[in-house]
Amino acid sequence: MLGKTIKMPQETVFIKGNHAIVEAAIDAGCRFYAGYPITPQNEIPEYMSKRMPEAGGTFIQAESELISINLVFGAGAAGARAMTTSSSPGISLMQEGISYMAGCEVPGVIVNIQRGGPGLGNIAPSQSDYYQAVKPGHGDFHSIVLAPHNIQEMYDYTVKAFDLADKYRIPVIVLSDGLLGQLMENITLKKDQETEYLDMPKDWALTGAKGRDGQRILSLLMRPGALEKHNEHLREKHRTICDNEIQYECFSIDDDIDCLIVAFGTVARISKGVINIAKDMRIGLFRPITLWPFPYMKINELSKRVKKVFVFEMNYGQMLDDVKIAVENSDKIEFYGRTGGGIPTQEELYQFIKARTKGRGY
Amino acid sequence: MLGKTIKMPQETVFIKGNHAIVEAAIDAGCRFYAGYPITPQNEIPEYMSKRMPEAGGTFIQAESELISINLVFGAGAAGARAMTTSSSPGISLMQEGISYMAGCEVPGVIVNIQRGGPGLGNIAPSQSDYYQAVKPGHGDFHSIVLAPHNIQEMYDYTVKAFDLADKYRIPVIVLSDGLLGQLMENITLKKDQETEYLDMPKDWALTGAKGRDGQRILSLLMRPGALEKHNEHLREKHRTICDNEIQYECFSIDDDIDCLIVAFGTVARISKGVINIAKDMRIGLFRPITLWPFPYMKINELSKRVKKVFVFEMNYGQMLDDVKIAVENSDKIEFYGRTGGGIPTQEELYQFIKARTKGRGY
Amino acid sequence: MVIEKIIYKKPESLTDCNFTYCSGCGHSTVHKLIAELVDELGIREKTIAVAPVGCAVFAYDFWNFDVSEAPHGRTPVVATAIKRIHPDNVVFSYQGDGDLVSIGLAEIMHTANRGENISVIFINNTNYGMTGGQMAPTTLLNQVTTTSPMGRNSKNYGYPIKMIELLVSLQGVKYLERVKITSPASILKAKKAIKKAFLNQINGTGFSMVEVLSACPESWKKTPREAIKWIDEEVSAYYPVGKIKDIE
Amino acid sequence: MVIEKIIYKKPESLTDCNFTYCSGCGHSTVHKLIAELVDELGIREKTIAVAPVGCAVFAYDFWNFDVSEAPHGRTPVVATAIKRIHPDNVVFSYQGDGDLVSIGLAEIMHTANRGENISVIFINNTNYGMTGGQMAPTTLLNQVTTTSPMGRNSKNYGYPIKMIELLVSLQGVKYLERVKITSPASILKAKKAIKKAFLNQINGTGFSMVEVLSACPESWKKTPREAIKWIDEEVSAYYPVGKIKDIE
Amino acid sequence: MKKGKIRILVDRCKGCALCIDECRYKEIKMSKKLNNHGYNVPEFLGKGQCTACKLCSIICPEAAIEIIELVEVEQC
Amino acid sequence: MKKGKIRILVDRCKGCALCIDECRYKEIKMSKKLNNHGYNVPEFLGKGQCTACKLCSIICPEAAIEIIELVEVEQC
Amino acid sequence: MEERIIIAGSGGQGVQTLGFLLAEVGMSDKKRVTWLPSYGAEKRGGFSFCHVVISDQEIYSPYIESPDTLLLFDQRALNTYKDYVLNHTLVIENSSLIKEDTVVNGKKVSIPATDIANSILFTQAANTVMAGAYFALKTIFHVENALKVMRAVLVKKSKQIFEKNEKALYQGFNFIKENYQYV
Amino acid sequence: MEERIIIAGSGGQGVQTLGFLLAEVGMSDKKRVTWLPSYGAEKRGGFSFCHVVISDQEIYSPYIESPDTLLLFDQRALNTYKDYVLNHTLVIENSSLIKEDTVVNGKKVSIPATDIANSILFTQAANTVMAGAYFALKTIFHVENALKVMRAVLVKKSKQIFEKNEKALYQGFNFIKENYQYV
Ligand SMILES: Cc1ncc(C[n+]2csc(CCOP(=O)(O)OP(=O)(O)O)c2C)c(N)n1
Ligand SMILES: Cc1ncc(C[n+]2csc(CCOP(=O)(O)OP(=O)(O)O)c2C)c(N)n1
Ligand code: SF4
Ligand code: SF4
Ligand code: SF4
Ligand code: SF4
Ligand code: SF4
Ligand code: SF4
Ligand SMILES: [Mg+2]
Ligand SMILES: [Mg+2]
Repeated sequence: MLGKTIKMPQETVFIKGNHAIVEAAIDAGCRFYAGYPITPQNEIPEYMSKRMPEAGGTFIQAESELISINLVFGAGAAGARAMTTSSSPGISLMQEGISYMAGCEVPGVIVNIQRGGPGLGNIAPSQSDYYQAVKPGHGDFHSIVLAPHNIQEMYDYTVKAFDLADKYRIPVIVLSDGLLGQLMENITLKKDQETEYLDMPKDWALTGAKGRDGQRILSLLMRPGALEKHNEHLREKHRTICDNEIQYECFSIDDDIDCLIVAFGTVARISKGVINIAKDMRIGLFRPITLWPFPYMKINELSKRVKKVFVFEMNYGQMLDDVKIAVENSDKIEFYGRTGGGIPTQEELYQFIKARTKGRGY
Repeated sequence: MLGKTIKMPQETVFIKGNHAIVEAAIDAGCRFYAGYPITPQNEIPEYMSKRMPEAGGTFIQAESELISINLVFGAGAAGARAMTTSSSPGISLMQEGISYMAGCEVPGVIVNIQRGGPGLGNIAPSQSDYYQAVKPGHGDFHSIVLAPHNIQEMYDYTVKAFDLADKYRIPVIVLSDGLLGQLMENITLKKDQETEYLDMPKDWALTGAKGRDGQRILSLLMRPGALEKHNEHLREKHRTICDNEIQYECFSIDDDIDCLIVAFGTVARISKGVINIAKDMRIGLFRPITLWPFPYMKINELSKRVKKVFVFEMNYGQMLDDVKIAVENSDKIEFYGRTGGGIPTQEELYQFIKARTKGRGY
Repeated sequence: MVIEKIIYKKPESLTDCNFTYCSGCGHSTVHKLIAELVDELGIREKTIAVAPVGCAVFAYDFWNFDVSEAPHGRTPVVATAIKRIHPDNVVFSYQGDGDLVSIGLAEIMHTANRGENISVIFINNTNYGMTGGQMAPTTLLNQVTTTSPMGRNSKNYGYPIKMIELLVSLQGVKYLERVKITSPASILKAKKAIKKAFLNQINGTGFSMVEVLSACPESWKKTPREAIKWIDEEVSAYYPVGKIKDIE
Repeated sequence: MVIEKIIYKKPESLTDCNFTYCSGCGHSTVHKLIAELVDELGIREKTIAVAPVGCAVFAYDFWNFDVSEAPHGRTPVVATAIKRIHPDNVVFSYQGDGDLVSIGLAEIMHTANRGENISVIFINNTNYGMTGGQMAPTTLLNQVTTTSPMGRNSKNYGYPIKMIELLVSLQGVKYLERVKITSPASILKAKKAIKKAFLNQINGTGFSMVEVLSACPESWKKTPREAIKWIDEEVSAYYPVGKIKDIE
Repeated sequence: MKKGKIRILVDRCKGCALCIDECRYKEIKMSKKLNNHGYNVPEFLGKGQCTACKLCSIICPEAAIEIIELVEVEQC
Repeated sequence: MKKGKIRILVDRCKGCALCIDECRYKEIKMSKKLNNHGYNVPEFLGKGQCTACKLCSIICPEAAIEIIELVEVEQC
Repeated sequence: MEERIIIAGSGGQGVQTLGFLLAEVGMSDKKRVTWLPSYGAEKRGGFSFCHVVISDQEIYSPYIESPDTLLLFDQRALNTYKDYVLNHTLVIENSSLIKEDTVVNGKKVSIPATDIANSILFTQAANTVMAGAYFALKTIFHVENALKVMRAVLVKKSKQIFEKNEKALYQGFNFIKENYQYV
Repeated sequence: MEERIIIAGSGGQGVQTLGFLLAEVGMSDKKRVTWLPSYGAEKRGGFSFCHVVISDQEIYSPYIESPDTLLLFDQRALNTYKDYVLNHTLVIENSSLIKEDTVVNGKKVSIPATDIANSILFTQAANTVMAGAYFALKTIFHVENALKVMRAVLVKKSKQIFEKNEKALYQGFNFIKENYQYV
């Protein structure tokens, strides 16, 4: 079978992004997976159908994305580490369920291998689900959103997603795309690693009321003020996460850069290539890894040191909103986006920077 | 029956917000409605079940929100003016369908009588679906979002929603809330009014290929570059809408205001009351009526003239993102939000302004 | 000497919170029966219920065992996952007819078809009680509701769905019975049916569902007595009670 | 003298675009049959099809009459609305087994139960063709797919759903027939069944569905010939062909 | 015939009156009392005819009726 | 017995070979030709045995076979 | 003139109907009016309230935090709203169902509305009794106006019901006139 | 060293397999490697391509816009990618299926890969013939290395298939050595 993982010496493997997600989940102690086919993430349920039974866990091929997300809700409520995966239209169908998970504080991991939209769109890579990941469905809530940019990170951040989900009792979204899902690359697996929060006791989980009163997983709070109080609790949690969990990468950012690129995921990777070829310009890349919580402060700080802030995305400017919030001076911001599955090339980004800086790199 | 509309002299009626939506739809020529019960919008399908057959149209009680939105998709594709209504969790379930409508350029009206979330939340009024209305589901698209703040506008902007939907072949969301849905107020109906675009020819609609080749309603564009081209077309349309359709109200904004309140819907109404009692301060209210397209420029301009910009919402700061984008100087912005169904009172908003301006109103 | 022996009292598996359902509501009766059974089977410490969105969403206030919420209609899906994670617990979904037959139709059918080893208690009161008495797929022909002001007509809304008859052909389904709760005798039968659904699960037999024809005096605009009479005369005429499938 | 009379050629209701389905794919055959029928009934100018998400999403490239897309599984819902708006047109949904039996199960059942006057052409190829051959609710027991590498087992995934048998009890449903397309004779029968579904709609009879057992040589990893044989020997053994319901 | 009596948990009762219909000895009757939730509640008459047959408690939706059997025991 | 011939629309054909099995007169045979889409296509042999029975076109998924009846007419 | 009224009690006591009546009376007087019910839970005997604003000018917030008038039907209503009472607030309480009165501010008036309604053998009319009391206390509207509105609505249903309500209205009105001098 | 390769043709021609082989050869040489397939449509005989990058350093963009090498299997592939050819690009084209060659830039090499494969009675091996040509032209890898990788994979399946592929590989290799001097 093409795209089959190849084991390499020294615990490294040549592996497809979608397969790395599977291995990560299993290594992180996930023993419950539910998913429904959709390109370009089909390798995940396919490979899971083999790997999960081997690992002694439950694989359910859900009959829809609604069933997927609600299986994850139930498994999470029962205390298990659970995951589902899909791609853009399927993720839209999960919006109600994700809001319930957030409201009920049920942990779980949702992987989105984004494709072109709107509607059925196409199956090419895209980043146009930034909005629905970061500014989510009904109610005041947030999921933690992690954006890997290579296959090693597809693995690492999927592992981390489970830890964060349990630590904060929150849904965690791994926001990837079709390119990273399909790409094969060498990575290092950390087989059977102990994740930090794997053995965290979950007294809130439903396991049967042994020696105690019954307990509940719920989000309905009808008594006056009760829901607001609950939301304040959620907000406190959100603040803690903002204080502690922001992650990003600074690439080639030194004291005398003129331009800053802000990009995540696949486009961040391509942007590194741009910096690599743009020897004539002093450009740094700021790559948010957590899209929520978003590193506003760091971007704000960096933006003051440069003449231009370039935002590159595979959409029409969704993260752009957050960069605008972070950057005080909107005149500095230049946006370039490809959409509908278009992948920006190093060359076109390079030319764009050149054009917007009169060739001087700023 | 309580809450029944009372006819008044001079074409005015004392009417419930939810009923005004129904009358507006019928007056705007909507002859297809599908909806599923959910509090606090139940009066809409209930009243529709009576009014729509009277008007000779189709009322379908959908068996779910997925069915609702897809019935609207089908009716819209067939060239009809069609509407569905729901409240927050139900709207989350429509995210895929709305993305399809946008992708396929099928017009239609979606009314959201928002309630508290996340999850099941409660049935009290809320504005915490701003995100999913304005920064929507998968793919690069926008719906036009209209935010009425009284019952007259519930009527007027529902009528307008149908016009905008047809004019631009786009989904239009009327973003209201449980308070406005339940509230009764005197308004003027414009019975059987001619809406501007009611008779607009719809050659793109599916009516049978009489004397022509078959035509398609679709959003799948697999050929390389085709989806990106389509998205560029959508973006052009978005730009036209941004240029032509922004609506807002300036209330009590004169040359020497010190503070600007930015608020929409119910909270804007309460903010007017605040201004009314805050005789000791010079405050104006800017009320976006179109939440998408958002009046960034106007807010930017006004913000330069004041010392403080207060953003008030019934959520934890969702429109706040857009105000931050609009306002250059983030230090000016002060946010106060109630959530989970909490309604801010005039008094608490007044006190908040006072506290943040050391009692001076700025 | 005469001593007083209490031979019936409120079951242990009920909390001290009074039911908040309307007077004469069938949910109360079924909640009570379930609590009695959980006591009798001694499974309070391993029972996990999944409450629906519907009037019975408040079930978690009343049962003193573990209860999860579920998004509207997804109730059996949440129950499936919990059971798969805790196969030794007793997991049941409790669902109204809006939840189970309308928005959750796909979910119940797929759960049944997968033959999940859970019990489903299905409360059919022929309308959406919680949202104010709208028409459901189970509403009888000509029944007036807030969204069928002229009575349900088959031309626009089809015929009331008989869920049990629909599920019967699925091989994964092991036990189906329809009961009513209009008299002490029928209540005892209902209890027996629910017990069987629980025992099936405990014995690993597989998917079991009991449909309870249940009064909603509030939406029906009837007194509790009239409501019960209407079930005996009209509702159970369309939805015949009895055991429809039983595979050991 | 001998003159040449063309007695069969590509129907007018097909565009000049070649089918892009795999060699031996059942979708091609059924597309062709539908186009022939639309020609024969003279309804090209009033036919509106709703294409599914699935391999047949591309149907709109091939039929020269109006076609709408629909979100995955919501196909009959879109068809319902179109029919309600244009009651004099001929509206049909065309759906795969993933679309109709899996994600769209609630939609097809509610549409059928409402007795919508549309025709449904249901292409059962026992897997998700478009996404690469995963297991569907219709996949046969022991059938190997990309998500059932050891073959489908009933313990975890239940039994293949017989859609026709499931719909038969709904009163709103007027006509149900299962056909195959493995030989000229069976193809002619299939054509007759689809014609009947169209005529039922034209005559206002109501909801009609034809299930076509259809080859997916690509996912089955079979040649077209082997695929047809497998349908004759295995698939139709589980899914018996024939008219199951016919109410005038 | 067993002898018994019942105790109505007044604040659980919702006055549905179903228990009244069920008692063939007419040992339960609607009273004029309102409970804390505003429901008109029935009362047990205690005419001595109650057989602890439980029918009233079985029909009671609210689990609001306790059944007490009065057991004659030898004094010792 | 009618007489006929067929015309294979080579670029619609996908070489599934089902038509070959169907012709009881073996008038169709796989050729060595590849069409523009790379499919190996069959050819009509024209042995004069074709009866225009249409079976090949009925089984053809691609609507790639045209059937032509050869009708004898009186010269006039 | 702006009159902001909160009415509170339990489902079934006629709280919403009373609010609606006041709104209609306001309208019949060509005022602007808003009526905001609580919704969703009252049918289960739960807490029920509504906010009515009657005004000469545009009504900004239909949601009331500082009521001019509070009409309280039972103990729970009083407990919930006692902190809303400001110095200028008029509190009309149904003393039949309110036993512990902890309200300190405002102008307070007690009327045994349920008992009065029972005395005319029409328990459901407690709300009309309260209405009568309101019209006796707040002179912005004429009680006759209210009667006209009630007639228009109720007579359609049943003359008898209208007459009972009329009686209840006047008994409430007169109770105040007789027992409270300062009005 | 960074070698960026695009391979293109139609589903069924072994485009993905060839890319995968090159990636494996790169890895066996301890390089960093990325392999990016096209996905979704190729099984329907559609357009098929893949991007392979082999490098000593971190690979930034796995998506290739300026290929070092283009391996083109048929006319459609050539038409699609002709504008990607830069001066330094090596184009290897399957002349059995490419008739109109409009490529102007780059270094171009033609090999009748399908015909060669047919000649050893194994049409499917056209991709291995192309591989042989590639190894003859780009000296960063040894053809023996490729053989080793192929053996590891194919021998498991069938010795015969491996041997046919070995033959195809060398025929491709030798065709270049014999026909192109400048290599
Ligand atoms: C997605 C979604 N849609 C709609 C609702 C509103 N809703 C709440 S309960 C209910 C119906 C309840 O009816 P049923 O299941 O029959 O329960 P009953 O109250 O009759 O016991 C509905 C439609 C919701 N909460 N979520
Ligand atoms: C919401 C959503 N989920 C999943 C998909 C991916 N998807 C596309 S086609 C398909 C299944 C097609 O199977 P079937 O309906 O049997 O049609 P076939 O291709 O077999 O004819 C799926 C799951 C999608 N496009 N949208
Ligand atoms: S509305 Fe009906 S189902 Fe709900 S609590 Fe009341 S009687 Fe019971
Ligand atoms: S994958 Fe299967 S269903 Fe899809 S086109 Fe190919 S043969 Fe037909
Ligand atoms: S136990 Fe039996 S006899 Fe006694 S009160 Fe109840 S119903 Fe009557
Ligand atoms: S049956 Fe129970 S709830 Fe009903 S009146 Fe009797 S005691 Fe009260
Ligand atoms: S028409 Fe009949 S006889 Fe002629 S080629 Fe076709 S199958 Fe053979
Ligand atoms: S049946 Fe049609 S597609 Fe198949 S080989 Fe014959 S002509 Fe070609
Ligand atoms: Mg119900
Ligand atoms: Mg299929």
